[in-house]
Amino acid sequence: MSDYILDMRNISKSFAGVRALKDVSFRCQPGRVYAVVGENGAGKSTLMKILAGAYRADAGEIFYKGQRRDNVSAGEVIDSGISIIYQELALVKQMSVAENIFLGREPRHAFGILNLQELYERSGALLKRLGIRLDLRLPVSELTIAQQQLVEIAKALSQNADLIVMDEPSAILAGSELDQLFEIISNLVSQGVTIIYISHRLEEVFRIADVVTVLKDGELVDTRPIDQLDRPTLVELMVGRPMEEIFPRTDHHQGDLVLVAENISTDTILDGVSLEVHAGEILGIAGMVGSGRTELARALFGADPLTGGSIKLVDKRSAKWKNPAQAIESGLVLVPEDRKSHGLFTDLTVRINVTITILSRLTRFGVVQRDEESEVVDEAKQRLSIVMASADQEAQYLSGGNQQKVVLAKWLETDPDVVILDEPTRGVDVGAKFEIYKLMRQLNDRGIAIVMISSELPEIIGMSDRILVMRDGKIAGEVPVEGAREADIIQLAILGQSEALPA
Amino acid sequence: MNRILRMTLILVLLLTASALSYGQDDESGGLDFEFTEEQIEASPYLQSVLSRLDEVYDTSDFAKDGPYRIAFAAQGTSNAWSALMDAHAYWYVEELGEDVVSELLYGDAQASADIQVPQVEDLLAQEPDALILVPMGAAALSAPVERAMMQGVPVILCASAVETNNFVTEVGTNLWVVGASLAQYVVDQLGGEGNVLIMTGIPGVTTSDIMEEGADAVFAANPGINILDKQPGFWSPADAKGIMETWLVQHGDDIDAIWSGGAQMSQGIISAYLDAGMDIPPIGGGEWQNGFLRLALDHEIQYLAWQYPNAMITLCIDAALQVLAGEPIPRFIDFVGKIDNSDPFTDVEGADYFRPDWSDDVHGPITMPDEKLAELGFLVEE
Amino acid sequence: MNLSSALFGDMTKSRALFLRRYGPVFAVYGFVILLFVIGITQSERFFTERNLANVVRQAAFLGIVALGQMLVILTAGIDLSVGSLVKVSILVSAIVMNGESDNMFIAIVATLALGVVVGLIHGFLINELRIAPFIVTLASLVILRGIGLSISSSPVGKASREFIMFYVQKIGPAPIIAVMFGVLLVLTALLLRYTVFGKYLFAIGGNTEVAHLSGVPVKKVRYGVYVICSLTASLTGLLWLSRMGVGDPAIGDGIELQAITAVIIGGTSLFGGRASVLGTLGGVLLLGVTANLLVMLGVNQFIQGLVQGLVIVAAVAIYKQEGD
Amino acid sequence: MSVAKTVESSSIADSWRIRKLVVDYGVYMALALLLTAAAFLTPKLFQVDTIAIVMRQASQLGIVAIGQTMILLVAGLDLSVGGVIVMTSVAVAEVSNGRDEMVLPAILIALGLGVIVGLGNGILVTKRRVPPFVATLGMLVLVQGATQAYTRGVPGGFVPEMLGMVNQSWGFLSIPLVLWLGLNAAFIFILRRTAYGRKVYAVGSNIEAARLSGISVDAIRISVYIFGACFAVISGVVLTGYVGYVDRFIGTGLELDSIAAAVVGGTAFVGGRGGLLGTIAGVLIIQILSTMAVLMGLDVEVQFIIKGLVILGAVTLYSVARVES
Repeated sequence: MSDYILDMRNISKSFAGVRALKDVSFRCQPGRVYAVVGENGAGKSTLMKILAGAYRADAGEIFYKGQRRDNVSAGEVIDSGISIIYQELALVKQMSVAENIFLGREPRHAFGILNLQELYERSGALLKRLGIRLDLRLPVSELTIAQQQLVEIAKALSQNADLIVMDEPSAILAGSELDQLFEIISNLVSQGVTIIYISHRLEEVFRIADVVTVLKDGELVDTRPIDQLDRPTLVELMVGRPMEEIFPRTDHHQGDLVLVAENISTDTILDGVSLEVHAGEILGIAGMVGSGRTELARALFGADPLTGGSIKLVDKRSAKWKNPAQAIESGLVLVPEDRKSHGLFTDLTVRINVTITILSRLTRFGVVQRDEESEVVDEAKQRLSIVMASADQEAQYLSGGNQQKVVLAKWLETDPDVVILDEPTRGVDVGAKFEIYKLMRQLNDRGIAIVMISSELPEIIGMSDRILVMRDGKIAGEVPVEGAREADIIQLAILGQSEALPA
Repeated sequence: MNRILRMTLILVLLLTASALSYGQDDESGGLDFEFTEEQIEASPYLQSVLSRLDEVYDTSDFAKDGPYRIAFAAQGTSNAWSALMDAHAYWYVEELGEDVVSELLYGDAQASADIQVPQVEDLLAQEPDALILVPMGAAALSAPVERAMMQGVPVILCASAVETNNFVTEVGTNLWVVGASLAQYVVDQLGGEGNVLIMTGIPGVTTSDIMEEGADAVFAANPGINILDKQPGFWSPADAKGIMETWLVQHGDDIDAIWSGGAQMSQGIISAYLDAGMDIPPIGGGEWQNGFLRLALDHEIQYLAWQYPNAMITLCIDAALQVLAGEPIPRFIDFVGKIDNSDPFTDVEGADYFRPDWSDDVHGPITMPDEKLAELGFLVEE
Repeated sequence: MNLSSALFGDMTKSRALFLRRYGPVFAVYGFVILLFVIGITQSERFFTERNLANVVRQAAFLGIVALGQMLVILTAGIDLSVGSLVKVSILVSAIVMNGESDNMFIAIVATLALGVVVGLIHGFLINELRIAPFIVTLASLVILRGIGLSISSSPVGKASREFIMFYVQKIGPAPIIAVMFGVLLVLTALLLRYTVFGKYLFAIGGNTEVAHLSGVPVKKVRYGVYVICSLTASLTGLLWLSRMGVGDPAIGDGIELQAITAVIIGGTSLFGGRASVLGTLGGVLLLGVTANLLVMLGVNQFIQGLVQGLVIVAAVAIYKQEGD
Repeated sequence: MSVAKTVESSSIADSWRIRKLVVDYGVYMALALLLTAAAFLTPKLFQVDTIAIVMRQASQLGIVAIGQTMILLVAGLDLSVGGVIVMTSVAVAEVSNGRDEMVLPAILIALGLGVIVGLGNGILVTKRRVPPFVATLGMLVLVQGATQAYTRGVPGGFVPEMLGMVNQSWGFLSIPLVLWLGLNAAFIFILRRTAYGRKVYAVGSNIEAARLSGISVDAIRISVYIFGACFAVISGVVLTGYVGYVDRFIGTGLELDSIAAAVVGGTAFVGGRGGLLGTIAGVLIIQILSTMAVLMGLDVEVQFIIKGLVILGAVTLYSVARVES
């Protein structure tokens, strides 16, 4: 019929009265890489979940390999040769690497008895093909995030997939991990596999995609071959307005010393980290996933206990803290990496979400003062331009971007001196990214110090006033901002030394 | 030779004496009740009890020399009645002395058949000379009892029966007659005409079910009696009170009398009446339980109380010793008449039974000395 | 340069991992051994063939339900209805058997069929109506108790002669029921380790969403596991009938709580995804030997309850559970 | 085109609104339905005396259910309340020994013991991460064992007559009812309007987010278990006065009934959702059903079956309504 392996026509879908997709068509030819881009809430994930059989479309048709399919189960989708690597990694943490790779399609003898020999042989072969060494019997919970992602890819390969969907695979990878991923992708494509690649990172899109589809507010904006696009055009398609500058630069000066950490260690991974943070600056912290960046953030915040060293704030509110409550009290906050699961109370109202950190300020004899509370929420709404029906709306009914803003608002309400942002733009679309960067600069202007942890090197280089690179739970070195190159940072992050890479 | 002759003579004398004494007890003890043929025919329980009253068990196979190790599978410390039974057991064994009973092996069933069945197995593994069992389920404990007998351990049932007939003897009372007597009391109070409510114990528990059977039989035989309602009160004063409150709203002054399967429930019933400020009709059902008596005395309640003395355990221990001595023993031993003050009584004699120095939960009659009660903390300082 | 070693470091975690995984199991067995030592030194009748036979036979009664319960808990579910189902099974099997050998087969089939039906109903409510297993089985506990009472509130029916004899039969020194439990124990271990179904139980308990997206037939597996759990309850009902000879509704209340306690003491996580057959056996033995010893040692009757409570609390508090 | 779009989207929104209506008000509708049925089946239910009785009995369950609801809100569970109630009953009788002037000290001592039990539950759940089901089950066995060891089977002392005042009614008002409503009013206010209440919901909704928001998560969870035990003590005092006598069956089954009441009232089993208003309705449904059963002379087995079906029915309604929301 056609040479399209996948043809999704006029797909529509709503949740709880909220439209997620309207009349979206999308199709792929074999052996090419299709990028799907769009802001948060544009409908990318919904579209893919419909493809995966996890959701049912309200309207529209799906043809796969020329055949129409309705209401197929997740298992049938996989059997037909479609594999999906989700943003939230789809692995069962308690199960072993090999068991995860073949979950749902275990090699078996009669009577549902596992063929363990084949299981281990085949999964071993797959990992070898990907060029990685892993103990096949190790539970996935013992792996790093990057390793888990590779297990996911092995899982997709094991399914003999003709079509692999990767939902923001790069969000959790950095530097060389990403290179490895791209290598694997081009390898697969050359074998005739179709890749659908969902990402926020435009550099990656331009690096690997053949065709780009842009979604916005649940509707299809355009589908174009990559060679008919350039960055500004793509950004304009996604955001709906032109964007001149991604990283807002302002002149600023480094203020007084506010936070000093000396030689801190934890029983997680941190091993003698020292750093200083000044008022009004952004301290960027780069490093591989698993290098101890998130652990550093948690330790600074008092979320994990220190086994050595000390942390103190230098100004008037100077105090020691042993837990997040005391840290917040002292003027230091952490905006966690995984905002949805570590930041938002989805069941509760926006009002409660925004004011939960400052209850002591809003209460008299423990009773919340409604008027003052409403003022705070209104102000936050204005400042961060949060779009919501009312302050008593449950947070789960907000769009993704607005949920992020609610979480940010919650932390900023505490009037902190130091803000630690762990992956501030992870999973955030271009438009919202820009807003977050602007906000960070505004905070700087108010004299607030920011510690920014990021896997996105352009972001690190574009936003930081100083850059520290971590490796194996230690500070591997500092990279001067002026003229910083991504290669320098990767070099430090992998090898722990700042010599030039051998050519 | 002379010695053997003398021993035989003594044994014969003893046997005759004991046989005679049981014959006397049969006439004086127990509630007087005339059964109809149909009633006996309809009740396997009655058939069993009546036949066993006359049956004598030849225990010669169990005869052995003391001192004895006796296993006691008790209901446990789960309520005051059974806790006092345990106290009596320990006291009585102490009284008998170590050369009679060297060890009392104890199992606490926490009032549950699920726990008691394996517990009996554990007790039997210790190879006791005899097993005294307060069964928590008539059928559940049947097989363990049979296995004990197979193993050569004589079983004395205490307070309740099991389904099997393969045991040595049972100490207790005719529960059918108890239920029937309480019903007869109600009928007599009403002159054969009136509206009656029935509150039973826990459905499924033998004691409760058999009493209910007896009551049903008597009420059925009196066409003037109208049963307004019947609900289980789970032997709980709280449940009983809750149900009685609702009944009072529903039937109010129509209620002429109440049949109750236990003193705790009677307390709940009385309490509901007191709250409602209504006159309390005659209650067929109460026990020598100090809390109930206090309430009944204070409010001049008319009642018939039956008795189920925890002190019957002393009879069970006596029976075990008798079995181990190889003496023949009747297969059903009614405690009434063998334990002082264990006859049924009404409000007329109630004041004589009440003991101000006992805590509410104490069930009489107590055969232990007061010092023992005080030592265990069951006495109240006024 | 060796990129992957830079990325992944070395793999020397396995010893710590081993300890983390099996530490609790060791602790439970340590406890059990301690009780054995106390038993052997303090009572000459504890370490006799007879008493040990008792201990293992009693372990079988709790253990069989605990195995079913463990599988359900492994999927992050729970089954509170097993006690009531044991009760109903006893009554049904006793009534159908009615003392006749000829009826034995049909009675066994009918009782097990009852288990299948109850399990299917649980599966339906949990799968199709998406009600939390706790609530489903709580409701079913109440309903089955009502059904049990309406079948009969007094002892009813009768086991056949052979069926009663089954309880005391032995294979070598071991009671046949204990052997049966041992076989089920091994089968369950094999099921978890070597079958697809077993792996799916882990997958569903570990992450239902992931399992679903990976093509695991989540609903079917759930139906299966609730049926198995109900079957263990029906089977236990049959064993009780063999133990008692007559159907007695007095049996069954609270078995679920004991089984769940044993499973948790054995290191299975109530949050799902982790289970240990060996641990469950340890939990069953710990509870069983404690009860046995209380009788054997003639512990003061007033503190028996206290001792049991302390053992349970200490056993569950001994290690931290994963997840939150 | 634009008209069609509005129509379509509004019909979707309608079904969503209906579902939300069911989740938010379903239990009240069910209560109304039950009362309508009662008007035909058991009109006696609507007499002042009956209402007074129903309310007094509902209060016993209702007070326990307040604590149970709060514990469910933090994704917990408390099976130990039955044990705490018996312990209270024993403590009141032993300490006061029938003397009215000792009622207050006796209650305070019982509350102190309750705090210890609640603390034990909380510590097991938070510091040792024992699942609430098992932790509170273990505590139940422990509390029962301790009570038995202390009383040696026979609780000494008497229940003071003063406690009998819980049995008085003025119209349909009674002390237990006032206590129940008062505690509800107080805790509805606390849960909705105070920092503490916010934190309870936050912990139940997302424990990790709550921890990072600077909430002392463990302290909140422990406090809720302590409240739970204290409510059990209060209910125990009311029950003791109600019965006028120490009984070991007192409070049996209240743990499961209170969980059922909360869940029927819409409090989610996973925490963070629901509240006390729904629980009040849940308690009333359960109590009215059992009173109706007695009024209608239903067999106890039928009562069991109806109770189970009501729990299932209510929860099915919620789960169907909450799908995809």
